[in-house]
Amino acid sequence: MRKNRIKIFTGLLIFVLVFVACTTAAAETFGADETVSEEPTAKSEITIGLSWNRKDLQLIEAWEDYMALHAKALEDEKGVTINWVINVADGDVTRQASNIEDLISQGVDVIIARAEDGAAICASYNAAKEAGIPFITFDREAQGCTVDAHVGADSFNQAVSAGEAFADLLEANGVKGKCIELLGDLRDQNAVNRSEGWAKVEAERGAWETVLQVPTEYNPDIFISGTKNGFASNPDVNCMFIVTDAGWGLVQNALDEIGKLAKTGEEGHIWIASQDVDIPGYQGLMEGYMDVSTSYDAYYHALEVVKAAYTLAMGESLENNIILVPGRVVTSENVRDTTDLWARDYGDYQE
Amino acid sequence: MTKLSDRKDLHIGSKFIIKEELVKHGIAALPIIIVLLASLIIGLRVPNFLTARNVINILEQSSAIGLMAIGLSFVFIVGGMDISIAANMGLSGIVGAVLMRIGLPPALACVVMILAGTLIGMINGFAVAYLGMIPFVVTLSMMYVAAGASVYLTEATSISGLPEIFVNTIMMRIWKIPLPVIVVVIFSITATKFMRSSYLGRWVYAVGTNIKAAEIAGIPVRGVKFWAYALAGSFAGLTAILNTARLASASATMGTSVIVLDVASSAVVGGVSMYGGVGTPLGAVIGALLITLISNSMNMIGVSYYLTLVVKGFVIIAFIGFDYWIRRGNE
Amino acid sequence: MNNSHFKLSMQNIVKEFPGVKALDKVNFEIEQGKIMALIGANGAGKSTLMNILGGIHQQDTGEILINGKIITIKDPLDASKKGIAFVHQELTALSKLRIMDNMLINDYPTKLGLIDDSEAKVICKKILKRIGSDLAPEDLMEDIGPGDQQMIEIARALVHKPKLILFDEPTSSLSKKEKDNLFKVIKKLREDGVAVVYITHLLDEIYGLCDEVMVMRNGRVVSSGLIDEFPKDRIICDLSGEDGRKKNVTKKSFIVKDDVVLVVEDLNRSGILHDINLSLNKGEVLGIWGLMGSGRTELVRALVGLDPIESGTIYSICDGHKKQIAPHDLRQLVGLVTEDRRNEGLFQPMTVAINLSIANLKAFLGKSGVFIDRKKEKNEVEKTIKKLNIVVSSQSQQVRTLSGGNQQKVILGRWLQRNPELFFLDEPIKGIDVNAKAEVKNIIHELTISGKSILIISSEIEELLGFCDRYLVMNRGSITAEFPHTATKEQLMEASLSAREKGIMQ
Amino acid sequence: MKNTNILINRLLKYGLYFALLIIIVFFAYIAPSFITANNFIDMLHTLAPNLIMISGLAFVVLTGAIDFSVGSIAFLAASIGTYLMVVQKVPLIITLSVIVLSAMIAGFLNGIIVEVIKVNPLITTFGTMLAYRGLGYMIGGAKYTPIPESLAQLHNVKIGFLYMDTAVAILIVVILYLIQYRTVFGRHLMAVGNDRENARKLGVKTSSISIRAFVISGFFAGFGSIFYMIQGGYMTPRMGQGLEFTGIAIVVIGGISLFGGEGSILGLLTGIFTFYIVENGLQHIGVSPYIYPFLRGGIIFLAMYADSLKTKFHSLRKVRT
Repeated sequence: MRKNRIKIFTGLLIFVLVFVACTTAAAETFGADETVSEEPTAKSEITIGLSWNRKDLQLIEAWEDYMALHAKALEDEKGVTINWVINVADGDVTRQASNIEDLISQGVDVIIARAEDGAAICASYNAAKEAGIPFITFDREAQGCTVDAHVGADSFNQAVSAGEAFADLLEANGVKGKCIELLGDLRDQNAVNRSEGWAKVEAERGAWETVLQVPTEYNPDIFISGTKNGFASNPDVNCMFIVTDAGWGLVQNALDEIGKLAKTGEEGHIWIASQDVDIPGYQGLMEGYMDVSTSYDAYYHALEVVKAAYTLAMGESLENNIILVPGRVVTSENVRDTTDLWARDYGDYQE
Repeated sequence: MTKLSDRKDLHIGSKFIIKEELVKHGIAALPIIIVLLASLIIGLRVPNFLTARNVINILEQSSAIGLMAIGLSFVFIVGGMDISIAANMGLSGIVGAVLMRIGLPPALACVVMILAGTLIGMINGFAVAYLGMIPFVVTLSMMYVAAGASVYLTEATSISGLPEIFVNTIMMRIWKIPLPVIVVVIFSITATKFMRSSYLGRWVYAVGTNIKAAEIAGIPVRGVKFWAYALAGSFAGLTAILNTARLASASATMGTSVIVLDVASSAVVGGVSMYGGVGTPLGAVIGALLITLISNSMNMIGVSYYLTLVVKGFVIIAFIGFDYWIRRGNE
Repeated sequence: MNNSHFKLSMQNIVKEFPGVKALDKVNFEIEQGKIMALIGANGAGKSTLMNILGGIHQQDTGEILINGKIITIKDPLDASKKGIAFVHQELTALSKLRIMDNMLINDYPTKLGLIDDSEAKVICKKILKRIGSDLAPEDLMEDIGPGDQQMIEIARALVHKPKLILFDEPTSSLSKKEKDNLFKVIKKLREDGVAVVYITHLLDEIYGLCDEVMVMRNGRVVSSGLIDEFPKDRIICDLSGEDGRKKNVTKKSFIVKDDVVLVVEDLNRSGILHDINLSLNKGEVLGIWGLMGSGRTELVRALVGLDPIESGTIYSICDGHKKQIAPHDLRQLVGLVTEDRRNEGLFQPMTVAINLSIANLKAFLGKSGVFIDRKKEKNEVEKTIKKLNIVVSSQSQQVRTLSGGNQQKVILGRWLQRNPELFFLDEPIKGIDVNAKAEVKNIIHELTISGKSILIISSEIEELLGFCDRYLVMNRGSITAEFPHTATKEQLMEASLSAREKGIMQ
Repeated sequence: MKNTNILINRLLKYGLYFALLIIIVFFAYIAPSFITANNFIDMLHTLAPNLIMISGLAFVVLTGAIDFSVGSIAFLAASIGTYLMVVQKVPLIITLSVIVLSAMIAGFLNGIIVEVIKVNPLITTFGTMLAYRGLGYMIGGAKYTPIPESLAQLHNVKIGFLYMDTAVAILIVVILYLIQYRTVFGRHLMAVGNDRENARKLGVKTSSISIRAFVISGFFAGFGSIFYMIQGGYMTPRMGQGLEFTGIAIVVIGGISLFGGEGSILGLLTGIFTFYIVENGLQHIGVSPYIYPFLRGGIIFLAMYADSLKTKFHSLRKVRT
């Protein structure tokens, strides 16, 4: 028995050492000392807590980097040091709640959160309010509570503006559109807004009718099969609305395989409207297969949110606490001279 | 079957001796020691980690997984599996939330949530115990059905605007300790007591250890299985109450499939054998604590999310492997 | 070594397991063309000895010689390379694979990397023919009966053309016919110049089959020699270390008045049980005798609802009035001991205490009505352990660490605590050593004195003789004869055999 | 007795096909466009990469174990691959072999943890599922990386009327079928899954067999990821997500028992077909999107229920006679 005790004990040590070694190593490699904040006393230094709902998108990488970029600029300008504490909820609502609680207990000066769930984020907001920490929702709005500030794209109007531009385009070319709509993940409020914005323009302008809606859940093979099946079941389709042009590559291949891939102006061109100007979308526009997309301006989102965060952290108040960055309509014509497209900076664009 | 039972022997044998010891001390000592040591060491490295707030935080965060782990431990001990427990939690929460929205008094809604969870658990139990379906298969498909139903019911939007009183009561703090934490503590202790020293609990262990012998010994094997699953379901329902209150809303994203694996590994880390007959609910809860601790400490240290995944994955494996190593040492 | 005269000997083999000295300086010798019976009570060390030959264990000291050359046997594969084949007692069947796969799992004939099934079939057919079995190699293992599966085990052993075959109680799951057939096979092997070691409990089998006998007890060789020098009673007393016959418990008084407590009418299960009618009296021991596969075990299982029944009614009579009862409910009234102690009786990894009290937990409930009053339980368990003098270190000893006899007592003790009126005992004394047998039978005896009714099955006919108040002879799933307690072995045997003919005529 | 057993077995076996037929007829009735040859060819095209990815998983399940990490292995391997060919501009052949190799190593690690450290497969592969995905992100970030044209253009190469990846997938299934039934390894695989302990007693090297199964599982995960990228033209950050459960669901629907040792690799085809035909059919008839997951769940439940009846039937037969 004693022998076992010893064995258990030694084993225990080994395990704990392994465990701590991992975390320590982690801490060192990823600059724990920068990110971990001291209690905020002097305002010469502020700590921003950032809670991502998930991090499996390049866009989020882009946001994060731009934020750091703007923060640096701000540091030089205002002479404060800005620390970041960042965590990710892996697409799990409850975990995001936990993560934000973690941020609160770390005593950050302000919290930025991209909500996995617009309604659930309110609980976290209340928790932050209790702790007296200003709370900013980023990209995805809170539903059922008004947080200290919201910064994001206006996903509804973004869709509308893209829709308008698209309608103009169709009318200019005298085309009556019959469209397939590839929906996003229906649990994502943004995706729903986009669909609604699209529907709004359809109703008002009547430049096209949507003959089929395919929910992709952002699942790649549905982007492909959805497109193909759509055309199979409605051969006379001549336009598409794609919830995000991150999926353009898939759609492009799908079209190619059913021989429907043609550039603007070419015979049998399928008119494509989309959103985001993500890396594939950027490529699509540059090559002239896609017609319209509204840029999802990570650069400006980041700029705005950092500004807002700084102001709130400094205890000042914003004059306007809902900051919506209007997407810029990008078409295959103007794409080359549109500036600050994150897709250009992050994509490995191949001519 | 032989395959399982043989590996079971290999698992339980000495483990059971340990259990007998632990029964005296009343807890799965190993994980708890590790939890303490690890948190101590991290605490030394990271400010704000051992603050009262964060400790309570960790407890509160682990409460949801903990409750489900209790439920799952019944199923594990009876020698089964429940993949659907998280999806079940999500669906029950949604049902409850919907009813509250249309004006059902919160108290009743809570009861409904538990009932809903239990009902789904019963369906699982029925399929396993009386139709003789394979637990993993039954619950896996139940997971799909429940998740699907959640999306359908909510049209994928989240149901918010639940009555203040509901949220406030559930999230109430007693001497700074959140109600959920207290609930988990109470349930883990009573459940463990129930499993260890009630005759029903004995039956569960017996069925999980050797179902044939249990049948010969006149134990109502099917009933035991059935109720184990039903019980797991009701704990899913209970968790639903906590989560809907904590998020002040319910949505289809609440019961993502990843959670199941968290819960399962909590139970296993807490010394509940997947092969049946071994472990206690309390152990499962402590396991949940350990799992939560991993994510929390990673957050506090500020490790990149990507690395967190890697560390978490390997820590879980390392723990189980190490646990086995010790048990083998006992043989 | 194929052409040379095969001769294997083991010298001063010592093997210790934690706590026990399983083998203590054992010498053993066998040569080709001989069949040796290896006899010993459980824990006598015969299996350990054979496991060493089979490469499952390695000896601590001592050496093994084949034709004078010292050899070492690393593992089972190595053993079979050296010409030693092992037919285990428990089946090692791969139920979902075909017979041929079960036989050739390590020796598939291949053609350019792919298995040559037709070739494999031919090989299997040949071997199956040799042991007089007409099974089709491509049948699934799970579709053939346990007897046939046993035959496959033997067939597998023959694949490597072994020089020495070890049979570990091969007949335990064979029907009479299969058994005779097996003996033919073994004898034929002897002619082919194979050496055979035959481990068994059933003394009857060895006469007329074996040439030599070796009796072991407590890890030592007690005696060995030619079969002719070993009349049965000598073996028995060598086995038990004392005169076994004294131990053989017989009832003093036999009851004849019928005070029926259980009646079974026209019980049927197609292909297995036909029109079973029987009644059980208060305080009587009803012995059911029948050859392997005669349906005796199935009868008991059907009575308590472990196997389905298609027709038939069961009545239980308590104080006068007779009421019909479903098998499942009957199980609640019966102390049931099944043949398969290891898998169906015990909770191996659990403690003795839990194993003893599991069937009777409700008796230990405290005021709460749910929770167990540990003190009460402990005392009750203690009592039982004393009463049956079960040898345990403590109540919390794992039951799987007990000897066969003690395990059996634990199972009986479980039911004594529950204290039902009826006991169904299927092979209660199978595979436990002579002393334990006596003790178990004493327990049963006491039960009857206190008015319990017992239905007992045993394949060891002498054990039943003089112990039962009544005998039912079963064959082919039907009860074919009934005898009073005065029945003799010859009568029973004769009945079961003539019944067999009758069965064939039907 | 035996014959009736077999008969009932057959019924249960073909029950699934029958159900499948009904589903097809139903969709065909509602949406004629569904039943066109093109649609089916396209369906086969889209499901091919996933089929390849999980084909190895089937072997693991046959040994009675489970592998949740398939999706993550695919992702990890692909990340390494894209890093090499896009960032480092490493020649294609080398890259592809590295992808496959790294995937095999990942699988091997699973096997080692399960067989040597003796961690329950479910927990092991859950752990590695997280870990591998994490590693993948650390290497490649989470971007949509366009793969080199030389590789991307393969996406609509056709062999006969089938797309290349479909052909490859079918070829792989056939090869695996041969391995399962016509090689010693395959038989040992079944033996291990059927009854590990007895297999060991018979001298089958159980540990090495199941480790090899994990390696194979890894191999095909990696191999599949290549076709996945070819089909999309991009390396996507969500590659293989959710495959941990769908993969197993497909395998089980294909009639490969989770107890191991039962079922044929060919079942994979039925399994994945059932899975996708629902998806595809629903797209054709265009019902409310919200009901997709629910219907899908329902179908999976039914399919699995049919399978379990089969297993239950087997266990019934084991009642000693």
